[in-house]
Amino acid sequence: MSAVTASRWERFRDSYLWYSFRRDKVAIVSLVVFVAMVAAAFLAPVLAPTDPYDLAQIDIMNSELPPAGLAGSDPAFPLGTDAQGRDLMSTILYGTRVSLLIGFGAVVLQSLLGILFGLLAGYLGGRVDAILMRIADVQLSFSTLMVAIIVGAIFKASFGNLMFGEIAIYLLILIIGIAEWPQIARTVRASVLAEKKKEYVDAAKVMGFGTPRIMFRHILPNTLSPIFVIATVQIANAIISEAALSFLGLGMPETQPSLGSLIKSGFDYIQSGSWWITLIPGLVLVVLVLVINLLGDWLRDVLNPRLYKG
Amino acid sequence: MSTAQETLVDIRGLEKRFDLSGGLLDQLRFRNGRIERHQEHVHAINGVDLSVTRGEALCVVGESGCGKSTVARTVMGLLSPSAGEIHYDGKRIDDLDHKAVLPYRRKMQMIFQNPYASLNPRMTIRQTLEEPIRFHQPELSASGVEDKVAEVMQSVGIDPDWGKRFAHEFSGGQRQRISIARALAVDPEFIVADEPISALDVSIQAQVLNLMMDAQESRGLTYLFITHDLAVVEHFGTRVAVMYLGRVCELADTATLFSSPRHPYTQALLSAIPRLEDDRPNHIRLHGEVPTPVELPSGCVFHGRCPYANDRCRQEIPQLIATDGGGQVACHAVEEGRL
Amino acid sequence: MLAFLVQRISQAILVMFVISVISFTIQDGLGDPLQELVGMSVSDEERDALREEMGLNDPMVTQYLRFAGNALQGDLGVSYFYGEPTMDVILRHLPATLELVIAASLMIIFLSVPIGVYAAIRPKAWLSKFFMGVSTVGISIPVFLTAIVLIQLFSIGVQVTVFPADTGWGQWLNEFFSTDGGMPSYGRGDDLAHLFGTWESNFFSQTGWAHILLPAVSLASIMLPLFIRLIRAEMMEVLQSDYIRFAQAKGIAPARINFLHALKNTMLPVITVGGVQIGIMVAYTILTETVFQWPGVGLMFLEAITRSDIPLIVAYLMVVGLIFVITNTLVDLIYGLVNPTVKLTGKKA
Amino acid sequence: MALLDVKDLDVRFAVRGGDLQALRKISFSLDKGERLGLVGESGAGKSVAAFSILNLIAKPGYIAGGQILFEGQDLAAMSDKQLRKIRGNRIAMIFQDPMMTLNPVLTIGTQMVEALKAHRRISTRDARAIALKKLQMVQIPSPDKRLDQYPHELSGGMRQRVIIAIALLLDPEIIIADEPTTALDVTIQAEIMALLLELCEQENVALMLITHDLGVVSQVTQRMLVMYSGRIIEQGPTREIINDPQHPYTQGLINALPQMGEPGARLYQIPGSMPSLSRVPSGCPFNPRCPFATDQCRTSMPNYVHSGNVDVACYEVAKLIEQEQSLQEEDR
Repeated sequence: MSAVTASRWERFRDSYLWYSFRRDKVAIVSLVVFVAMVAAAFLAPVLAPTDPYDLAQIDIMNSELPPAGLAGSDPAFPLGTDAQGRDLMSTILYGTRVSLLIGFGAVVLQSLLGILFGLLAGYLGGRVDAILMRIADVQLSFSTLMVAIIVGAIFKASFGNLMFGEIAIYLLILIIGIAEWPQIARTVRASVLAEKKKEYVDAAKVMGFGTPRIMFRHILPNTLSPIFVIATVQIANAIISEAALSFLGLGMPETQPSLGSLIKSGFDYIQSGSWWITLIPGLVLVVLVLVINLLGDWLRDVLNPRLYKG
Repeated sequence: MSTAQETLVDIRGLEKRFDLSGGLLDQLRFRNGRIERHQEHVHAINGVDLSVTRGEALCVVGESGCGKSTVARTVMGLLSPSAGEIHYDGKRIDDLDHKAVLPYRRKMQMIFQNPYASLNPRMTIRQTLEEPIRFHQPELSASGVEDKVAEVMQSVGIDPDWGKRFAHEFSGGQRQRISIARALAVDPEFIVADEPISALDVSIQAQVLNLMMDAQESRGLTYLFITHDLAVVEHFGTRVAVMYLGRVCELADTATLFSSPRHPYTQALLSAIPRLEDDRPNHIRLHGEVPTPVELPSGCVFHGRCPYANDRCRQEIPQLIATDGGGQVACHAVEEGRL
Repeated sequence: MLAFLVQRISQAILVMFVISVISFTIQDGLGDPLQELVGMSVSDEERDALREEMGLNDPMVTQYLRFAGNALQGDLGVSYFYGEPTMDVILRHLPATLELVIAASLMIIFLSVPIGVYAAIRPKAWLSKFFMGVSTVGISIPVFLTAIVLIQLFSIGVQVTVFPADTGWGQWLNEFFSTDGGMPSYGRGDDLAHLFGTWESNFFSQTGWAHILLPAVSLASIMLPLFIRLIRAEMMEVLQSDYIRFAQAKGIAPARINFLHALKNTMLPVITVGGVQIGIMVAYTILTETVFQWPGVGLMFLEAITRSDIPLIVAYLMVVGLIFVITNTLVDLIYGLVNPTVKLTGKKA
Repeated sequence: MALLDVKDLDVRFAVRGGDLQALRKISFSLDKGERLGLVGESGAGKSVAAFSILNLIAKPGYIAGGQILFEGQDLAAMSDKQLRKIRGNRIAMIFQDPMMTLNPVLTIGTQMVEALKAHRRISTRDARAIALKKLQMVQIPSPDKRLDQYPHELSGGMRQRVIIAIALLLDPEIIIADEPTTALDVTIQAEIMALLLELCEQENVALMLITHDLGVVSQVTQRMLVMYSGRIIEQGPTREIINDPQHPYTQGLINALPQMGEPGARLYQIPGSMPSLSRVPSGCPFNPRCPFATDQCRTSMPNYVHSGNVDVACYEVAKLIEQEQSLQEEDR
């Protein structure tokens, strides 16, 4: 068994993926930054000076303190504090964790939906394809953001504010997953259509293999590179979507803030000069999304799949 | 034909249409002030009767769009016929369900045109070859499967030690060998080969043709060989069927067809082969283009390009008739003795 | 052409049907019209009588048909909050949104085509790399954050003091990086001119321009990078094609090859994708309008959500759906007219 | 002086891990009105050779050395602007796939007129008249209608006729045709080839025909060159090479044709396949597949020897010639 794994490792070491990664400084830096941010976010309980969820640690007297280096700053709060007196660095660490959780969760959900529906639509064709893709078309023409807003509004109205706040993480994963599955489904369908025409699929049919076996063992593995690329980009999109929903008040409550709800709560104080409450979480969000997008770009260039346009 | 020769595959009155017109809404046309429903079909095969004798290599030749690949794919069950029947060893197989057709999947196999697309790029060669054996012979032990894989790999001239490699690590010719090995892995008796060498370079074509002939000899295979290349047919085929726009226009022993072609289209096709011997092409020039199979011409499908066409050819569809050489030809001019 | 129209219209009807069903479900599931109309002070018997009278006990299908019938006549109910027909409320807010979308679209079109083409023709030039880098950063910034940054920079202003103020260069740098602010950051400005119908506009006055600039820039910022990347990718693919090489082999000048042979083929997919994206921009107006308090339908919609103004939410969905259907049809029509290989038969090319 | 004289042309592809040599010091010439065939399997470098003449090699390919003398001027050293005056005007090209060669969004007329206007000061009306004349020359039915049609309205055979008409528009001295009939059906192939041959003879245009089909070369060309792994391994009069090939590869190629074998018998086969550019062996590139390969073949590339009118790069052939000569001397 060790011989096999060794050869896998060798295969990876000699692969074009690894070769082009080593040569691409942007990709290396992006990955390092991304890994550092993920690590910091998930180690938030260890790294953060205070626990923003713990009301006992918050003193309202400390509200709206600027970051270190500016007049009136307090060395205990290197990035300053927000309007409730919470340490901004701690809230950002915890907020990044929430944003990442929702981003990954939503992408897992939409990938499951998108791969399943995309495979079915592409391989079976006919009526199944027509119905699934019509739904996807309508959803996409409304834009994923609009669908997420509508679904979010419906959820909020039917669960009530309090209930919504308690299970907001799961609901947001659900909302974004539902809103964005067509992106993945269309990509999967397009590559299934391309693969389906290839003769190895005919060969499998001629062998008498059943449809599920052909779909999952023969076609699915060959659509993985475009799925991989689009899923990476979709993590970035999901994080942005979450931030947008939170900014509109349809996302994470302020007691359990994500980067988006931090930006929103800070926005109310921007006119009074406390720019850091909104702009520092904003910067973190942009860096996070940017490195994911850069990694996605790099992957797309290397794997070079034909992605569905639009 | 003598009755001692056993018919293995029998294609009877085969027709295949592909619907082009899409949904009901696409079919609506505005014509002469009225809305009409207008349906369009590609008539890929229009009544083909062919029987493949056990042990022979029946070649089907024709230009693109003549329906030769559709015949191959329909025989293999990749497409279902619009009309007609396909019999294998005396039993009708085109209307069987997935389970009932399984035994025939072992007996009938297929080799494809494009060696770069016919192997699954995410599977190693060993996985590609093991899967059909395991599927069709679940009783075989792991070592039995391994032996079988090694045996077929050797028989097509691929070193069994290369089994761990992926398809992209092989050249086009090697991939086509592996593709043949996959077909042979389930011990078939009948193989449909759809343009198996036309994507290969000249020097590799000879290798693959030799391999197929060796396999035929050692395993007693029967071939249905689809190609556009008449030079290959002359070398490889026992009998030849020439197709044009979804119909068989001539069927004969290879030697007979090449020495005395009867149908005007066969004659033109033969004269179009660039030969090494001549300095000058002196081919028969056909005027015009192949009509689209969407709106078939009336009568003989070839009449628009045929120098011998008369009114009867434009109206009446010619049927295959026996010729002196033992072949069959569908041509009014031959029947009437004009040609 | 006929088939195309018939197909398009039937598709539009289908989409509108789906949207109306969703809207109806929302209305039925979320709002209790009785609660809103009469409050708590009415006895159960009276409630039931009212229920019967309003047809709320009818079968779902009947209720839906009534809803759809009213919708077809432009009657989408009365807003709880405004107390007037929802269509009137929407028509009052729509012009502001349309102006914003038009202004942003113009910016996108006039910037993305030259930049995208340049980046495709000279992929290695530093300016191309700069544009591509900026657009990658651009798609990574959420539209509301762009808006906030714009407000901070040009409305509130930034006083940079990090450089030593006692040296000449420090002062110069401080001033260089500081901004004055002063740009309006909310609303459309006063003194709207009346154009026609419910359309009141500030599109043609200086204050109007000052007010629309920041919202339009931030709305454009989300789509511009996408368009630049799309045009560049399409154009680079077209430049690889055989017919471009054949044009070169004919001795045609590079300018003609790039701007006639290549650009015309590039714009075909861009029209389809781009048209849909401009429709999608309507969704992003919700965010932009919220930040800038721009009195359009996006802001109105968000307020309706917070106020649980169900009829207004439903009406908004129906109207936006109609806008999407119309833009998509227009895009297909334009595509069919521009692309000679597409006959408008409704079939996909 | 030959019309076109290619000397020691080197073409490389810049890829990761260094350059690949696509063409290695190839030399050949083309006389006025002559028809020359370039034969080889895919990857032999014949299309690269065709495209490098007008410096139209796709990136990352580039001309790394050698000269391409056209009437004494070196095309390889010309600026793009100078080359543009030659392209389409003095030297025209015909591409392989007629379905991809014409711009789908421009009419046939536009694509013909622009070529004329790029090289001559001419009114659109006059340009259209010339275009129409050329369309008549390639025997397209109802040519006047074609000018306003788009490419997708024509069949593959018709499009290739249009492309030939475009190639002839400015009465060039040379037409380079890269597999002009490969994408077409057998009967259409024969027609297009016959048309091309007829027009080249009639207009006294030199033809450089790139093909993998030995039959076509033998019917159409007067001289031919055989390429393998970016080198010319044999060149000379077509008839002589076809009837009596010298290089073991050429012999194998001809003998492997089904029409050379006995029906039903095994064909002659060359073992192995042509190496990819990144794995060309040292010495003679054919040595791993050659039945006559010696240690010398594995270490150094043979020079050309003359066997009659044919130039061959092969040590075995050189040895045979030497033996023959010494035998003749002994006889004396």
